[in-house]
Amino acid sequence: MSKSVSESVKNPYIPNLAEIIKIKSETPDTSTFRIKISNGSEFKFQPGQFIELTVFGYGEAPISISGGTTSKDSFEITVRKMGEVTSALFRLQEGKKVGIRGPFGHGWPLDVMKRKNVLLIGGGIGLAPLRPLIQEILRNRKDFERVILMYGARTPKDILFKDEFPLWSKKMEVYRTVDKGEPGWDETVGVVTVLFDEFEVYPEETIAVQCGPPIMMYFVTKKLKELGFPDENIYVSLERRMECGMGICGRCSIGGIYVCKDGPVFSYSTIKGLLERAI
Amino acid sequence: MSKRELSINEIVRIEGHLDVSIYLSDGQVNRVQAKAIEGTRILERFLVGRSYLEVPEMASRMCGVCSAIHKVSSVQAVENALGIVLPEKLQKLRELLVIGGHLHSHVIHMFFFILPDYYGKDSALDLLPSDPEFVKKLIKIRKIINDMLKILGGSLVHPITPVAGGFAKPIYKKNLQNALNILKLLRKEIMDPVRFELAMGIPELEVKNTYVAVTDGKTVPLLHGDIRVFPSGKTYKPNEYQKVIKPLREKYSTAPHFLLDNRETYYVGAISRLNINHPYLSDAAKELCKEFNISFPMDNPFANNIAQLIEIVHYMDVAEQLLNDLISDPPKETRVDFEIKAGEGIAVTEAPRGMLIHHYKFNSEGYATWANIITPTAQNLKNIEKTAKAYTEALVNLGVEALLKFEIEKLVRAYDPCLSCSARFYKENP
Amino acid sequence: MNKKVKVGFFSLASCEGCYVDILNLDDKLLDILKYVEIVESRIFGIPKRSEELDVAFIEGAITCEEEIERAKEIRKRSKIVVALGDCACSGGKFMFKNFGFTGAKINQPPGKENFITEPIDKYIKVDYYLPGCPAKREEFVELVYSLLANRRFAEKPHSVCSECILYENDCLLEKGIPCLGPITQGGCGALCPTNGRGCFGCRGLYEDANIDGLIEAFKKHNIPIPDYLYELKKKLVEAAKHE
Amino acid sequence: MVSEKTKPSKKSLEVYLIKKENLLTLVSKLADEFEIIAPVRTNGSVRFEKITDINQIELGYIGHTKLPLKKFFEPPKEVLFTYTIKNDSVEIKDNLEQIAKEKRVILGAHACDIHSLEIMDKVFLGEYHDPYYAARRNNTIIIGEICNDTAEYCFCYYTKSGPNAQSGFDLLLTDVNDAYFVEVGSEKGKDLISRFSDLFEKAEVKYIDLKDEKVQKLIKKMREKGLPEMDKVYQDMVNAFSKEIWEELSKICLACGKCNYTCPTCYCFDINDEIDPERTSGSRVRTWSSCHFLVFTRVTSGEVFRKDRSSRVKQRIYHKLVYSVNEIGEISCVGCGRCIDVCPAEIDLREIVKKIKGGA
Ligand SMILES: Cc1cc2nc3c(=O)[nH]c(=O)nc-3n(C[C@H](O)[C@H](O)[C@H](O)COP(=O)(O)OP(=O)(O)OC[C@H]3O[C@@H](n4cnc5c(N)ncnc54)[C@H](O)[C@@H]3O)c2cc1C
Ligand code: SF4
Ligand code: SF4
Ligand code: SF4
Repeated sequence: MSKSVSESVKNPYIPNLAEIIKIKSETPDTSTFRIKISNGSEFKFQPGQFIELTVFGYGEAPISISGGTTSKDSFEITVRKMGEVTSALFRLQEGKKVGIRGPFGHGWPLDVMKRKNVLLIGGGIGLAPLRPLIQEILRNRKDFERVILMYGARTPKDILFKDEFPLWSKKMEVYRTVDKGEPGWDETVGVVTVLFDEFEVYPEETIAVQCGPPIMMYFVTKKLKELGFPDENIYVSLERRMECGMGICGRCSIGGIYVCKDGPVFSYSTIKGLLERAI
Repeated sequence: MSKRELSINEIVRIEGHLDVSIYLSDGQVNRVQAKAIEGTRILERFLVGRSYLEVPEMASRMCGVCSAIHKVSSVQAVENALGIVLPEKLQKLRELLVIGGHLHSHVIHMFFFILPDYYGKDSALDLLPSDPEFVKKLIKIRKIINDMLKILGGSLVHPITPVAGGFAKPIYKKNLQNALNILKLLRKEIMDPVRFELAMGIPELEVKNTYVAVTDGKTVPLLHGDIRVFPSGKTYKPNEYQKVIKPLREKYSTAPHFLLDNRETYYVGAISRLNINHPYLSDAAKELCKEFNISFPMDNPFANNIAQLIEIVHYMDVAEQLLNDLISDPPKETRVDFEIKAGEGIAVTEAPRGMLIHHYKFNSEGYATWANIITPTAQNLKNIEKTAKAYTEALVNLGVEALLKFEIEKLVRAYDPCLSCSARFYKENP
Repeated sequence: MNKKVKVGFFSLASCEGCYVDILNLDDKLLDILKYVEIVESRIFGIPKRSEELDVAFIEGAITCEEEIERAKEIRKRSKIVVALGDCACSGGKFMFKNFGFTGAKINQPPGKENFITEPIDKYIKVDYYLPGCPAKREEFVELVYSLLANRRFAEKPHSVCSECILYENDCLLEKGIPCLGPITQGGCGALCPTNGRGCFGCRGLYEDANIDGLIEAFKKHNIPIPDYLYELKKKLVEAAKHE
Repeated sequence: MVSEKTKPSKKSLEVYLIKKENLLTLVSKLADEFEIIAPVRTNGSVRFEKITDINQIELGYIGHTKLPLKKFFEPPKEVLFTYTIKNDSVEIKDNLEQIAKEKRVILGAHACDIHSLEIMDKVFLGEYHDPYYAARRNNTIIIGEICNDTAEYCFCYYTKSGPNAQSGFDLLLTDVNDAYFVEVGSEKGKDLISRFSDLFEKAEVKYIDLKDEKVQKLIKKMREKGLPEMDKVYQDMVNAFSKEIWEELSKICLACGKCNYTCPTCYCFDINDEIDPERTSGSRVRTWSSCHFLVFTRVTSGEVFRKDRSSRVKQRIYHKLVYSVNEIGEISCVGCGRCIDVCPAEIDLREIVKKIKGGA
């Protein structure tokens, strides 16, 4: 695990100053922010990890890193405007300072996926933590077998990373669906699980990774099990309330594990064995 | 024939909503009506069916300015009903709390509600630009009193500590010592503003009034005593109040009005307390009267304000005496035991604005079956009408009718009316 | 902040204790006045001006037609309406106000047999609630500052008990004193229990209020169960059905 | 983990005696240098407070204080750092510097409370170091005291955290009539003894026996309660996860959170920013939270992960007796009985475990 940022300042609660260097609007309520650590120190992370983002004057929120694996000192986050901190972030312009703690947690199991089929399933903003994984896979495309992306959004307008899909479609299979279609949308309409009808998978040779709202992950996992996926081949990225990111504040505990430091990416075999239901 | 009605709507800087209508024809003042327009909260109705524990809590909500006296009077009426007798020291603590409330209320009224009148300003806050130091001093005074209330009552508005049988929480010697220190600080700060306002004087207006206050022939009592009428000198026991104080419903008002013996308007408040009990003022208060040539009885309705200023000094002296007594021999108990039984209790007390009556009946399980509360302002409404009429006539005679609205507001304010507690009847649609 | 925020203070049927308590802010009030201009308030001596307002603080419950009209009028010209105090938030006299008048028959005002006091949000939209009897002055400051700073006004999603324990108070229930702390929303700093008197629920229901549980707890401590707890329960069950 | 209640080996341990009046002298000398935190009786109950007068100290109190020692290590509300926003830059001032300056002595900590700090250490000084907690731990000298008697709610014997303290203290006192028998638990403790050596005397062996007798008496008294050993109920608890009992408890639990706040090993917190109205300066504050509150697991979308009260009732108890074993290798109940004492619904952890053991 990389702890470069938290190590560079001794106190892990103190955010590192960073600058918003680019803002790109993705959907009416979601934008991607490119962020650069101010003191020029290196920022290394693994796809699937997250940071704690401070908007000064408002507070902190956990946000997944959504891109930038190749850059040494900057990275991207894709944020949906929801509450206090995220709304305040949307009021900031390029050049403004934010605070960064992290990266925290464990990312996607890249090693496990190598030489296997990869099935990526994202719902809504849940595509954000999958994006660095997609970028990584595409950069080393030959290390992986068949790669499939299933993505569901509320409406066509809510689809993230619209201009990246053409490129992605060239290098992997992409299936998209929306809850509510509109004129001009000729792809699928319905919840993510309907996309399972579009192709055939080979559960034993496929690693399925997913991130989305709890209800989506519940049904997707159910479907994967029906299709015969072994528990170890299913990975999920969980969302929980979190304050510290370091397994101290206790908020993200599920039956004895911490989403922040033990996750957010978990093998289904791990969370399945927990006393508490994780998804 | 020129008939007209002059109405003054929503008099500001008083507690609650009050309109005054003056009906004039041909230079004659026909009638003055003080109309409480407070939406009704019919508190007595809420009290019925409530346990003896809750009654004082709700009664306290009669008024946010003088919640201390409402709370204590209510508790006292409950105690009377349940046959609880408080040990002397707890009684003294109660008195201290009530004095805190009176100081708090008098300070708001005299310095925040009355003072702007004499500066020709809308609000005490408007004095901020011209005299920030003075405003800051006033605020400091309030802060000091607030600290005292907090020690004794637990909170500033709606004190928490008084409960049937004594106090909900022990008040320790160190708390009392703190209160004494605070009081000394207060004395240092408050004398200047008091003198300042006494020196400003009041408008000239002589109206003979009947004054009613609680008396015990020894002190200027707040919590215990008989009902005395001045100048007649008639005295009634608390449980005789219904014989003399008679309610009157006026269609134009949501508050009940009151008359003495069904015929006479009367004045309650600081002016009545002092007109009746002035021999028992503290030395310092008497000194102050001498300094400003104040003699009793005072027959100017505006003189209620003078009486309030004198009282501020008097109460500080009484409080100091009480605190010294209590510090040298602090109360040992917090609350006395009692049994719940059926009963009827009356408390006739002095609120900052005048005589206050709480009267309840409880069933054998301690639930209220009947309640009656008579507030000072309600008793004063008829007298407000009477004196406002006299003042209007005087102003009309002087030919300064233009000032009428401003001056009548000033007169009403001199009574320190508190409408939220007096208006408790449902407003009937005409 | 260059332009001052225009606020008005209004009261409907109330004891005005909430305003008195705001006056009790003393010097903190002067700090607030750096950012805030009071353009209408009877108690501050600022007469009716019928201006447009940024924030209207309304104290008091609604008890008659005029007050409904008044509330609507204020709403119309105010960007933000704040219900100040328990009367405005819930209709007043604490959470049990509209419930079970036990014991003797109640004197009903003529022609209005089912007279009831109403919270202002029954008639107008309310943006923020400052519960409590009186509303807590510190919370008033908190709200004003959150509005100024474009922040969300923090909810207080915890019980009074959880604040009571911070003062290391002995629980009043153990002494047989009824206390609504367990079902009441915190934020008051457990003021009443800390002063030795049971909580009366002036801040409204805690979001996970367990009325049945409280009834059981009262029973365990030999505390007579006030009727309003049963009434309250009925109301909640009904409200849940409507959802 | 403390496993066995062994008495101190007579030879290896450094033991002293301090006369009662000398202890007061020691405390007043320490007060020049340290903040003294000690049990004080207020309004009838005992609480740990910073003392201003040594006569306030109430050693030998029975049972527990309402709030445990955690309030001095993880305060109910604390500012982590403050910041000022100037034009485009932000300046952060860590409050740690301030905290690092404090020097404190805690006097009169009972065995359960001492052990609770050792448990908290595993959380706050585990994989990630919490510097605020660490600074306070470093700054604080713990002088413990063996209980004179056990109270109604005590069950430290069954959690292996008392009545004797094995470690976690700097000095440990045992009241032996006119003096305290003193055991040294750390370098810091040793230091104290040598600095104030004139106040201490070497303890004769008989005092070791006196202490041991005292502890044995306490153990005997506690054993009469006949409870299950809490560190051995893991599997029973695991098996009981979907039992009816939780549903029943959720009917009476008021979700008030008192049990969390009063527990010496409940550490969960919230972090929020407070700022001035002009948005130029702010502070990051951490406050206690409780797993009984819905907000504990509520995320912005509105989802609450432990919506049923029964899942929250379970969370606290499972954290103490099950999850904690997974996380830090031991149960995190120290048997102080606080949660039982303060619960308005009279929910009793001991009874729950007993019922589960009995097959409920
Ligand atoms: C591991 C992880 C990764 C995430 N990645 C992303 C992402 O890439 N893009 C994105 O838009 N959102 C992401 N979220 C969700 C995001 O954290 C919440 O939307 C955000 O906290 C809302 O903060 P707010 O201040 O705007 O909302 P408010 O409702 O105002 O939240 C106030 C506080 O509550 C806490 N809080 C609220 N919701 C959550 C939550 N879901 N998780 C943790 N704490 C919470 C935060 O501490 C926040 O400061 C992620 C959440 C987690 C746990
Ligand atoms: S006194 Fe009331 S608020 Fe305090 S803990 Fe007991 S029930 Fe809760
Ligand atoms: S103290 Fe008791 S009632 Fe309150 S949350 Fe804990 S278990 Fe439930
Ligand atoms: S769970 Fe209860 S008994 Fe155990 S340590 Fe916490 S408060 Fe004490």
